[in-house]
Amino acid sequence: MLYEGEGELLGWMDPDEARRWMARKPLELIDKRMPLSEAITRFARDGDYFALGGFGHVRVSMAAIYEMIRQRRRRMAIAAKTAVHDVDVLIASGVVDRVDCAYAFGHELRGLSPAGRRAVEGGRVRVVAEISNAGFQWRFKAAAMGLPWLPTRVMLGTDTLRRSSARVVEDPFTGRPICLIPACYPDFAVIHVHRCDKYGNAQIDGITIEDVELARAAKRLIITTEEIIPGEEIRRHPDRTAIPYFLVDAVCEVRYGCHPGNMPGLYYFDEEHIAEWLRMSRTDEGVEEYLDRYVYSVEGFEEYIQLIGGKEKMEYLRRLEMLQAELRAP
Amino acid sequence: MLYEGEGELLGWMDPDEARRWMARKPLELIDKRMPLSEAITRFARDGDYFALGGFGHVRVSMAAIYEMIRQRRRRMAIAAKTAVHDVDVLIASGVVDRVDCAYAFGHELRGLSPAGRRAVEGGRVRVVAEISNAGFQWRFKAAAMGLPWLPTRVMLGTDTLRRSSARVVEDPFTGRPICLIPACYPDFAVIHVHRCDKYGNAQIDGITIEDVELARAAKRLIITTEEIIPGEEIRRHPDRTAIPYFLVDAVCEVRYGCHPGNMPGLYYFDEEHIAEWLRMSRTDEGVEEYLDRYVYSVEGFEEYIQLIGGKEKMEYLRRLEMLQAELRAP
Amino acid sequence: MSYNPIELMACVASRLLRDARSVFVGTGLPMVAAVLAQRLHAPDLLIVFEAGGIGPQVPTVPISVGDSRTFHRAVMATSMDYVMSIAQLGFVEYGFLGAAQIDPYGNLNTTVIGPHERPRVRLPGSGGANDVGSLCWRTIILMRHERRRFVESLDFLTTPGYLTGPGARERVGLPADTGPYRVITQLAVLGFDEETKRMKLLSLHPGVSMEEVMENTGFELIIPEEVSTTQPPTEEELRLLRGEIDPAGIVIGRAS
Amino acid sequence: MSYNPIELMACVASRLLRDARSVFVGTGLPMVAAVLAQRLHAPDLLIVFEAGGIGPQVPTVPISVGDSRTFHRAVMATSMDYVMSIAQLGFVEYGFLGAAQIDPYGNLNTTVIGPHERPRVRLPGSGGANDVGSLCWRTIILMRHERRRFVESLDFLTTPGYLTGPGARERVGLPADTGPYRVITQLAVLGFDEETKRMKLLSLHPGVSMEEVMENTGFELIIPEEVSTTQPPTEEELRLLRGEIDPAGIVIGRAS
Repeated sequence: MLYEGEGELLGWMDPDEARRWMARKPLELIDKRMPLSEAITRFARDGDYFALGGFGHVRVSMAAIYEMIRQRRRRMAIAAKTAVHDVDVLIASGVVDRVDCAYAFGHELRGLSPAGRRAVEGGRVRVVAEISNAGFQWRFKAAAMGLPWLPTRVMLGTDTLRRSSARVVEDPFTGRPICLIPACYPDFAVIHVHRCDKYGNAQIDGITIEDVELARAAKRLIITTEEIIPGEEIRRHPDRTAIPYFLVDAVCEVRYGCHPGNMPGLYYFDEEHIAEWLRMSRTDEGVEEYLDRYVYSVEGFEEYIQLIGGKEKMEYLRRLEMLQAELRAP
Repeated sequence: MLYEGEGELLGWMDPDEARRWMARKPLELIDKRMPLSEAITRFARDGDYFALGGFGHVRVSMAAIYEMIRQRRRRMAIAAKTAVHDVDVLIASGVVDRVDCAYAFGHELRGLSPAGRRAVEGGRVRVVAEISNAGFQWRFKAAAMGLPWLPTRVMLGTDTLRRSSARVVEDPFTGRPICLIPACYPDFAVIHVHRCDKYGNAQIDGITIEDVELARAAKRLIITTEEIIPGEEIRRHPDRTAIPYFLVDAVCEVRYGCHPGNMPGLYYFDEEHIAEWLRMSRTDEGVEEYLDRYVYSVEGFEEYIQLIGGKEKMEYLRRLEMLQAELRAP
Repeated sequence: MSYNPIELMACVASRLLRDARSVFVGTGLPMVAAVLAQRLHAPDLLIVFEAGGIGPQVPTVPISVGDSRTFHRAVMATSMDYVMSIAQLGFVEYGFLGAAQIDPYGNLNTTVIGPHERPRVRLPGSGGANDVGSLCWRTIILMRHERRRFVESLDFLTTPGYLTGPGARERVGLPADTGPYRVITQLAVLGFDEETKRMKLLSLHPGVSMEEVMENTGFELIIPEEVSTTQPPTEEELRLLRGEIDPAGIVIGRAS
Repeated sequence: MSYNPIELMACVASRLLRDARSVFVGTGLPMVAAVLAQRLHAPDLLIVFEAGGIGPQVPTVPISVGDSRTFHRAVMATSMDYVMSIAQLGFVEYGFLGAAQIDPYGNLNTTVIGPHERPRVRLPGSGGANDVGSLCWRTIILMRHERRRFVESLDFLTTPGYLTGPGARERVGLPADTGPYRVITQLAVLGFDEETKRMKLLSLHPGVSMEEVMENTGFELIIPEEVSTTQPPTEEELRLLRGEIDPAGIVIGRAS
């Protein structure tokens, strides 16, 4: 071995141990529908290391995140693949205290995240390892393939490598150094999809990002879906299945479940709401106010959608997505 | 290194060399349509190491194979991923003299291949390396990922490993042996698809087998297609694109191009024709007769389709595929 | 009700498949056995094909492991990478294998008879066999019981059984706790001794003698004190096999 | 025609992009530069987004690298694995990067200011930057030219430039013949010296003095004998930028 990263290795399992875990997943075609609150209660536990499907504000299960906050999960570690609003509210609400980081504390074009930054700079939250985006998805890919690691040519020569959990060896074919990225099996993952059947067979429209891999890597998998469709529909187009049922532990129907994010083909970003969060999260008091208003004082996601503007707002976001309306950038 | 397979390593390139090759591929959206004869003349050369998309008798570009035989290519080596009729006629006709073998010399349920076996047992054709099916597609996957190799847990402890080009090292994460499968970049590949546009953006219905990987691994790529569709259609459903245009060197429209194989959704196996080949190929004379009748004495694939039964036969095979006719098993 | 050896093998194989588990199937007999299991006692048995078909509702027996029947009304039609990856990850419990030669440890040869460079008989090679034998939890081997096939030493070790005995699979890096589970022939059902990992007789098919099995086995077989008789096919099994699963007799042959 | 520094940077960046090559773009300025290049001189420039969008016809400037605009009428909507794999395989020529800090070798910091354990400023981390900086043939860095950003020594080396100098990238195992190509700031265009791989001034933007650049650079810059003046935006470029590509001024700001 030429080099060993100093980052904390979260989520790794020996491949034999991973095989034993996966072999216990039930293969029955059983109805896995349940309320999101039940899925979070059963499958998302204090102290867990978890990952969310999607990318940035796109196709991320915000409904599951709000539910975790509502249930006051604590001491969790997040796989911050490309985390923005998700990690920000999870940190601000005290759910997450460790970040395994490819990208976090930023809202892409919208700037940095005041709440997330405050927590890290104040020492309340620790970044336990750094990695790159490609590296993170290859961690899931390694897991999805039942491998201990995958080789890659990224990260070499940098502090990102030094703070990662990757290792460098001499490549026995080329004689040059190559970076081995350890597999990552999160305790659970939540992936938001366009549609799935009651067993969990899921379809995703557009880019799949790293979710085809993450679905196999997760030890427990919650699917939130815009819509539940008959199993017949799945079997009519089996080449459209992105996630097969036997990976899935819970199926939760949550329309608009990634608001204020973008659900490709259905609704675009709610920039007004994101801006509201970025504004309010400048202070701890603002964070509390936001969480009280949108999370703690509501029963569930449907009520939240009413609060952020209901049908009218979602219709505007749909028209925005379909390029039928102008973006009202705040 | 714990172990090094004795098999001949065909198709490997140093990843830096592979990068240089791929960087020279043109990225223009240019019309790549051409007659199959021209594509074979330009991109399939004597001595080349090549691979064919599909699996067994399924979605394999038989049209390209017959054209290679017609153009009397020689001294070629084939990546026999799961090769049946393809490798059999290519060996029998003298095109292929080396086989890089996961599966060959058999016709699955239909028994062994008389012609292919004769050639190997008689010493006219050499099997230069053994590998497993998963191993072969991971060789393409390694290439598709720009890596020198991929780790895997297959082949260990067997003569398949001994006769392969794989190597075994001690896994720096688990401390146990792990098998490294070298990348494979064939000189060219031919992949038969359901439809593509004139630039080469291709869609495949049903299972993709290993073609999404092979398409990226091939140094030159010929697409044969049942149908050419407008680029507009591709852009309407970009998540259906299995092969993007910039990997493709030639686009050849060849309806029924995988006869006597199965083109999922379009036509089923022509068991009568396969049986005819298996019967005739029992002797060298029979092989000559077959090739004369179906390859050398015809201009191209359309004429061949006439010979095997034309529209009527293809309509029967379509109905068979759609489960509207009974299989006439010979 | 009379039956032929292939029908018996199909029935024995199907009974081994537990419900709500997964199985890698090839064409032919394994396919027939898996569908029979689904119809009788394992409706939620998940059938997986190496070329990418997962959980199909096969309308007729597929001819190829990759043909359109293998993903007909499937749960997922994907790639070999996907399927082999989930097998490597431990999702596939059973795998069916055939072979030209088997040794006492369940190692298999499907590559060559004679020397590799210039074989007396060239066979297809591994195909997916090595993958199935490496990655599934339990493999079930279906083959003809003949002395030249049940050999002390293989001409070529294509697919790993227990290799050289206890712990050998783990030592070379294969997944833990995996290996051959049963060998089903036209004469008997065999398993593997827990301690030595050598092949062991489990049951004789009806009408088959111990001597017949030993005569057709080219190595020393472990014979336990009690050897049972294989349950013959039931009427229900035969009715399904002949009437619904393989009416054309492509795999099971025409009624014996 | 007057213009603001962002508009100038967009124009300079766009001119670097050759036709029929590929470019990894992020949101914001890189996106605007790439679309400008497509409209003007590089109609066949292939735009690639790390989240999976390849060759889109973007209707409006995407807000996220993964939003639905990034695969609008695209050639392919796929996965990050696919896109990063083809980048690793050498298919992506250009990559755009930004940073909080840059050093003389073009190494970048987007992770922390101050110590990693308890940073003074926590930045987002690598994101796709390390991947772009590792795998593209040529990276183009767009950032503000300030003394605290152009530093001799980074607080954290997130993304590789030329590391410690000639041959260093190859020695650590990064792909051969890759590395930073240009740095475009609001003051100047910079490149890297062939021999030392250290940053070199190439052209000053109109109205910017050599002193101003040196004052805003915290390390010794190579100053060649001839330093040209950056071509200001043409009317055509400005018309496209303001009228068609970013009419709302989300990236380029409202007309200066």
